[in-house]
Amino acid sequence: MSLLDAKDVAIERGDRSLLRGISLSVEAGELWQLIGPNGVGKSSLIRALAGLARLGVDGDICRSAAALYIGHSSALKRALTPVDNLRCHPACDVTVGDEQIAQALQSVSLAGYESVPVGALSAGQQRRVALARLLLSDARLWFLDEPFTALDAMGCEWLEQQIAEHIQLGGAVLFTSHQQSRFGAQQHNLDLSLYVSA
Amino acid sequence: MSLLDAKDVAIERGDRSLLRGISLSVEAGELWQLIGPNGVGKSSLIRALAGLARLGVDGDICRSAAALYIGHSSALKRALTPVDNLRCHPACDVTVGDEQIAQALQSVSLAGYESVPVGALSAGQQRRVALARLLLSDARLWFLDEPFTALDAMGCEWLEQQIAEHIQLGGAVLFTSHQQSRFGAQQHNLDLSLYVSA
Amino acid sequence: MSVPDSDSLSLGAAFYRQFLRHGKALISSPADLVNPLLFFFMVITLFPLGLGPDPERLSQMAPGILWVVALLASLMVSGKLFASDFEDGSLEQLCLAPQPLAILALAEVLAHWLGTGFLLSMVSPLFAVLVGLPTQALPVLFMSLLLGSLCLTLIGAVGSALTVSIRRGGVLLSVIIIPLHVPVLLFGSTAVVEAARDGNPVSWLALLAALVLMSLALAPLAIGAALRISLDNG
Amino acid sequence: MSVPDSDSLSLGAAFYRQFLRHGKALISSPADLVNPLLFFFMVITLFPLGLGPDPERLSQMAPGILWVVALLASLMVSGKLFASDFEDGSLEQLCLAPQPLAILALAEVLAHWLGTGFLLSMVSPLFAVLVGLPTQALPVLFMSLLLGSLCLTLIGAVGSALTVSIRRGGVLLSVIIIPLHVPVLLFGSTAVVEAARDGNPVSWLALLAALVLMSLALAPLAIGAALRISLDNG
Amino acid sequence: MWSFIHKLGSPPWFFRFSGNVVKWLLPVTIAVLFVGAFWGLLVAPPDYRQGNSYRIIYIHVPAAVVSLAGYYVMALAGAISLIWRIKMADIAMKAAAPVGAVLTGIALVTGAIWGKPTWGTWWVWDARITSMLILFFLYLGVVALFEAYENKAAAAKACAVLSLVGTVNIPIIYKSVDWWYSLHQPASIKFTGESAIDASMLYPLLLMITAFYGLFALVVMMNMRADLVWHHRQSSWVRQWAGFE
Ligand code: HEM
Ligand SMILES: Nc1ncnc2c1ncn2[C@@H]1O[C@H](COP(=O)(O)OP(=O)(O)OP(=O)(O)O)[C@@H](O)[C@H]1O
Ligand SMILES: Nc1ncnc2c1ncn2[C@@H]1O[C@H](COP(=O)(O)OP(=O)(O)OP(=O)(O)O)[C@@H](O)[C@H]1O
Ligand SMILES: [Mg+2]
Ligand SMILES: [Mg+2]
Repeated sequence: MSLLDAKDVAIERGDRSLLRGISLSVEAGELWQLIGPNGVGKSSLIRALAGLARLGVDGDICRSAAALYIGHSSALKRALTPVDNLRCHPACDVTVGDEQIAQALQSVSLAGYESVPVGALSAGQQRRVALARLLLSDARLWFLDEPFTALDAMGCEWLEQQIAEHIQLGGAVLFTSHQQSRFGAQQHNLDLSLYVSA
Repeated sequence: MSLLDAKDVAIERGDRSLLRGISLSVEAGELWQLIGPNGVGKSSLIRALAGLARLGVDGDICRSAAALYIGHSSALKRALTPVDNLRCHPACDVTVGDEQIAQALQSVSLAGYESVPVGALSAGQQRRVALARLLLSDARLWFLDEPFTALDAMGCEWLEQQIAEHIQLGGAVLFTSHQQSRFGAQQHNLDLSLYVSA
Repeated sequence: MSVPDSDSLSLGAAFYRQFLRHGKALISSPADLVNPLLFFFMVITLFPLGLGPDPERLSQMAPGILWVVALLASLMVSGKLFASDFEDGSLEQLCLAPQPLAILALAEVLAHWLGTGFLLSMVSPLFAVLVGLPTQALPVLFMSLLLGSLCLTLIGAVGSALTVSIRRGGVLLSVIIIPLHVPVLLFGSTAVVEAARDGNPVSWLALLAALVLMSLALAPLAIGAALRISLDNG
Repeated sequence: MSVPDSDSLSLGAAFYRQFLRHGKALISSPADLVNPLLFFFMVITLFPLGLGPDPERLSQMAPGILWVVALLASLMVSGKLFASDFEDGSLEQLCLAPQPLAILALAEVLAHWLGTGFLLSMVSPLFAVLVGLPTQALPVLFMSLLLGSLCLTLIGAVGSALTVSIRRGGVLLSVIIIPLHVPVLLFGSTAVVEAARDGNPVSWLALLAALVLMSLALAPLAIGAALRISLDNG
Repeated sequence: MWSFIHKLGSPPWFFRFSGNVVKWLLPVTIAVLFVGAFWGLLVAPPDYRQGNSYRIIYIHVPAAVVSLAGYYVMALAGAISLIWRIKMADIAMKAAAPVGAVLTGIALVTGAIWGKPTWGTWWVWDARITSMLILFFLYLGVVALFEAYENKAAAAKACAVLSLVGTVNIPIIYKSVDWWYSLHQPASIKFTGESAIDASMLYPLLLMITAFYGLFALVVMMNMRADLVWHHRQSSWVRQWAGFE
C-alpha cells in the first residue's frame, strides 16, 4: 500500500495557475526528489502534499502515514536552548526522553551547545537543530524542502545518510534540492517543468 | 593600493572568542572565499569586515572603497514590487533610472514579475531580486554571505558570471559558500579553521 | 476500572508539552512577565497627568480607568500570541501534529494568560490604590480582572490567530477585537463600580464567569480554524 | 554664485528616496493608514463604556481622554517603525549607505508621521464630538495634536530604534518611552483644557512647538546611534 | 431545496439567476423607494413636537434596521462558506460586509444629525446608539480584515470566522449595553423610541424599510455579479455574456 497518493493535483497561487496534472504514488522505501527551476512550484507542491496548504490545491491527495515536514523556517524558538526546543517540539514524539535528545544533538555535532539559546547559533547550526528532529520523530513520511541549505559538506553527508537509512527502514522521503539527483539511481525524479500549466 | 586591509583581527561573539589573528589585504581584481565548517565564524567575519559589526571585533580594519553587502536577509519590503524595491533601495545608486532597473530584472530572469509584490515570490526569486542590486550599485567591494543559497543551476551560473565580470572590471569580492573553490585557481581561499582561537 | 487509552494520554502529554513550551519561552525572558505590568502601571499614571489631579474625581473614575487600561494591556500583549509561532514555522508543525490543533492552541493560550492576565490581576490592587479606588472594592477588582482577563485573552487569541499572517497586524488586531471585548469591559467595570458604591457586584461577576465558560468552550475552535486559514495565506 | 555640490545633492536625493520608500510601503496598503485612526476611534469609545455615559462628566474629561488615547495610538504604531527594516535586513543597508544614517532615519520617521500622527490630528475633531469636547476647543485640539504627535513620533522612533533588536519589544518600548512622553502629554492636554474653559492655550502650544524643534534637532542623532547599537546586538 | 442551494453554488447558474432577479427587483425597489420617500417627506404630517426634522427617520430607521439584518446575512454566508465550502458564499460575504458597514454608518450619521435639533447635541451614550456604534465597529473589523489579507480566498474564510464570532457576541453586546445603560441612569436625555407612532407616519416608514431591504439585496447581488465576472473573466460563460465569443 502506498504511503502517499496524489491524483491529478493542480496548484494555484494568488490568481495564477502554476502546475496541473500531477499524479504520484509514494511507496514505502521510496525516495522522491522534486526538480525544477526557481519559482516553478516545488515548495508549493510539497506543502500541498504534506497537507499544509489547502486553498488553491485541486485534486485528490491521500496520505496514509504520519508526516514530518521541514521547510524553510526552522520552527525553533530563538530564546530556548536546543534541548528545550527539541523536548517541546510539536513534531517530536511525546515520549522522547532527555537521553534521546542528547544523542540527537551529538549526532548533528552540536554537543557542547546544549545550553546556548538557538538565536545565538549560526545559520548552519540552527539548521542542524531543526534536522535533529529527524531522529526524534516516528513519522514514516518525510517532506523536506531544500534541507541541504546552509549545511557544510559534513552536514550534507550526515543528512544523506539519515535519508538513506530512513528509506531502508521502510520510510519514504520527498525532498527538493537544486542539486540534481543527489542519490543517483536510487531516487525517483519528478521534474515539475513538465507540469507547468499553460 | 588595497581596497580592504585587515590586520590581526579577532572576533568574539557573546562571551566566546571565535577567531583570532586574521590578516588579509584585498586588492582590486581579487576574489576571496571564506571557508570553514558551520559555526566557525564566516558570517561574523564578513560582517565585521564590511563594517556592520563593531562590538566584539578587535584589530584594525581599513576599508577604502564603497561596500555592497548581501547577507542572509534580503533587505526587501514584502509589500513592494521588485521595481519599487530596487528603485528605493539604500544600497543602489541614487541616480538609478527605471530602464536600468528593468534591465536588471531582465538579467535575473524576473521579467514579467515587475508588479508582483516581493512577498508573493518564491525563495529563489526573492534572492534574485536581492542579487539584482549587484547590477545597480557602483560599490567596488562586494561582501556576499552565501549568495548561492536558493538559486537554481542557471541562477548560480549567472551569479558566477557577475562575480567574474566585477573582478575583471577592477572590483573585489569576498564571499562565503559551502561549496569549496567555486572559481578554481582564480580565487584566494581563507580557511577560517586555521584561525579558531583556543 | 477504566484504563486511559493511549490516545487521550498522548493528548494530555501533548497539551502539557505545548503549555511548557510557551511557558518556558516566557520564563526564559522574565522581562516579558514584568513589562506588561509596568505598562499597566505607567498608563494608569498617565490619567492623573492628563485629567488633572483632583482626587475626588479620580476615585470616581477609578474602576473605569483600571478596566480600560487592563483591556489595553491585554490588547498589547495578545497581539503577539501566535506571531512567533507563525514566523518561525512552529505553526506548520502544530498543524501537522496528530493532536487537534484547537487543544494545542488552548494550551498555549492558557500559558500565556498565566504569564500576563493572571499576574496582572494579582498585582492590580497595588495599582488601584494609585487612582484612589475605595478599599472595599479591591477584592472585587481582583476577581473581576481574574475572570475578565481570561476572557480577554481567549478572545484576543482568536484575533491574533486571524491576523497572524498579516504583516503589521498589531493595530488591525485591536480593530477586530475591541468590539468583542465590550461586554467583558462592561461587566467587569460595572462590578467594580457596584463594589465601590457598596452595591451588589456578585451578579456581574457571575456574568463574567459565564462569559469565561462560553469562551473556553468556543474560542479554541475558532482559534484552530483561524490558524489553519492563516497558514494558507502565508 | 554657489553651485550645490554633488554630495549635498545626493544627500537630498537619498533623503527623498528613503522618504518615498517608507511612504510607498505605507500607501501600498491603505489599511495601514486607516487602521490607526480606527484604533483611536475605538479606544475613545471604550472610555464612556468604562466610565459611564454621563455627558457632563465625560465632557470634563474629554481633553485628557483624547490626549491619552492619542499617546497610546502613537505608542502602538511607532513600535513597528524600524521593525521591518531590522528583520528584512534593510537596516544593514542603511548603515552601509554613504549618507549619514541619522538623515536617512529622519526621512523615514517623517514619512511615518505623515501617515499616522498627521492624519490622526486631521480627523481628531470628529472623534472629539463623541466625548463631548466643547466646540471652541476643537482648533486647539487639532493644533496641539499636530505638534504633539510629531514630537511623540520622534521620541517613539528613538525608542523603536533602541528596542528593534529585541524580540517582543512592543511592551518594552512602551515602558521606555512613556516617561519621555509625559511633558508632551502635559502641555498638550493642558492646552486643550485651557481652550475648553475659554482660557489662553497659546503659551502651551508654544511650549509644544519648542519641544518639536528640540526633538527634530536631537532625535535623529539618537536614532542613528541607537540603530547602530541594535545592529550589533542582532 | 437542497438542489437549489447546490445550484446557487454554481457561478454560471447564479449569474443567470441573479441577472433575472435584478431585472425584477431593481424597478420594484425604485418604485417603492420613490413612493415611500414622497409619502414620508411631503405627504405625511409634521410631528407635533419636532416639526419637520423628524422626517429623517425615513432614512435613519430603515438604515438601522437593515444594517442589523445585514450582519446576520453576512454571518450566515460565512457559516455556509466554512461548513460547505461553497465559493459563492465567500463572495456573498465579501459583498455584504461593506454594504452593511455603509448602512450602519448612515444610521449613525443621520442619527447624529437628528440629535442636534432634538437633543441639542450630536451624540449621547444611549444604549441603542452605543450598540449601533459597536455593530459599526464589528463591520469595520470584517472589512479591515478582508482588506489586510493578500490571498483573497483565505481572506473570505478568515472573515467568515470573525463574523461568526461576532454573531455569537451580538446578543451579548446588546444585552450588556442595555444593563450598563440602565444601571448608570444618566442625565435628562432619553430616546423616545417607545412613543407610539401615528399610522400616517408609520406606513411610509414601513415602505421605506421594505425599500431598504430591496436596496441591500440589490447592491449585494450586483456586487457579487461584478466579482464573479472578474473572477471568471477567462471562462467561456463570461466571455459569451460580454459578447466576446
Ligand atoms: C439599532 C439602531 C437604531 C435603531 C433601530 C433606531 C431606531 C430609531 C427609531 C425607531 C426612532 C424613532 C423613534 C420615534 O418613534 O420617535 C429613532 C429615533 C432617533 N434616533 Fe435612532 N435608531 C438607532 C440608532 C441610532 C443612532 C446610532 C443614533 C445617533 C447617532 C440615533 C439617533 C436617533 C435620534 C436623535 C432619534 C430621535 C429621537 C427623538 O425623537 O427624541 N439612533 N431611532
Ligand atoms: N547572535 C549571536 N550571539 C552570540 N553568539 C553567536 C551569535 N550568532 C552566532 N554566534 C556564534 O558565533 C559562531 C559563529 O557564527 P557565524 O554565524 O559567524 O558562523 P558561520 O561560519 O557563518 O556558520 P554557518 O556556516 O553555519 O553560516 C557560532 O558558533 C555561534 O555559536
Ligand atoms: N505567497 C504567495 N502568493 C502568491 N504567489 C506566490 C506566493 N508564494 C509563491 N508564489 C508564486 O508561486 C510560484 C511558485 O513558488 P514556490 O515557492 O512554490 O517555488 P519553488 O519552486 O519552491 O521555487 P524556489 O526554487 O525559488 O524555492 C512562484 O512563481 C511565485 O510567484
Ligand atoms: Mg522553494
Ligand atoms: Mg553563516
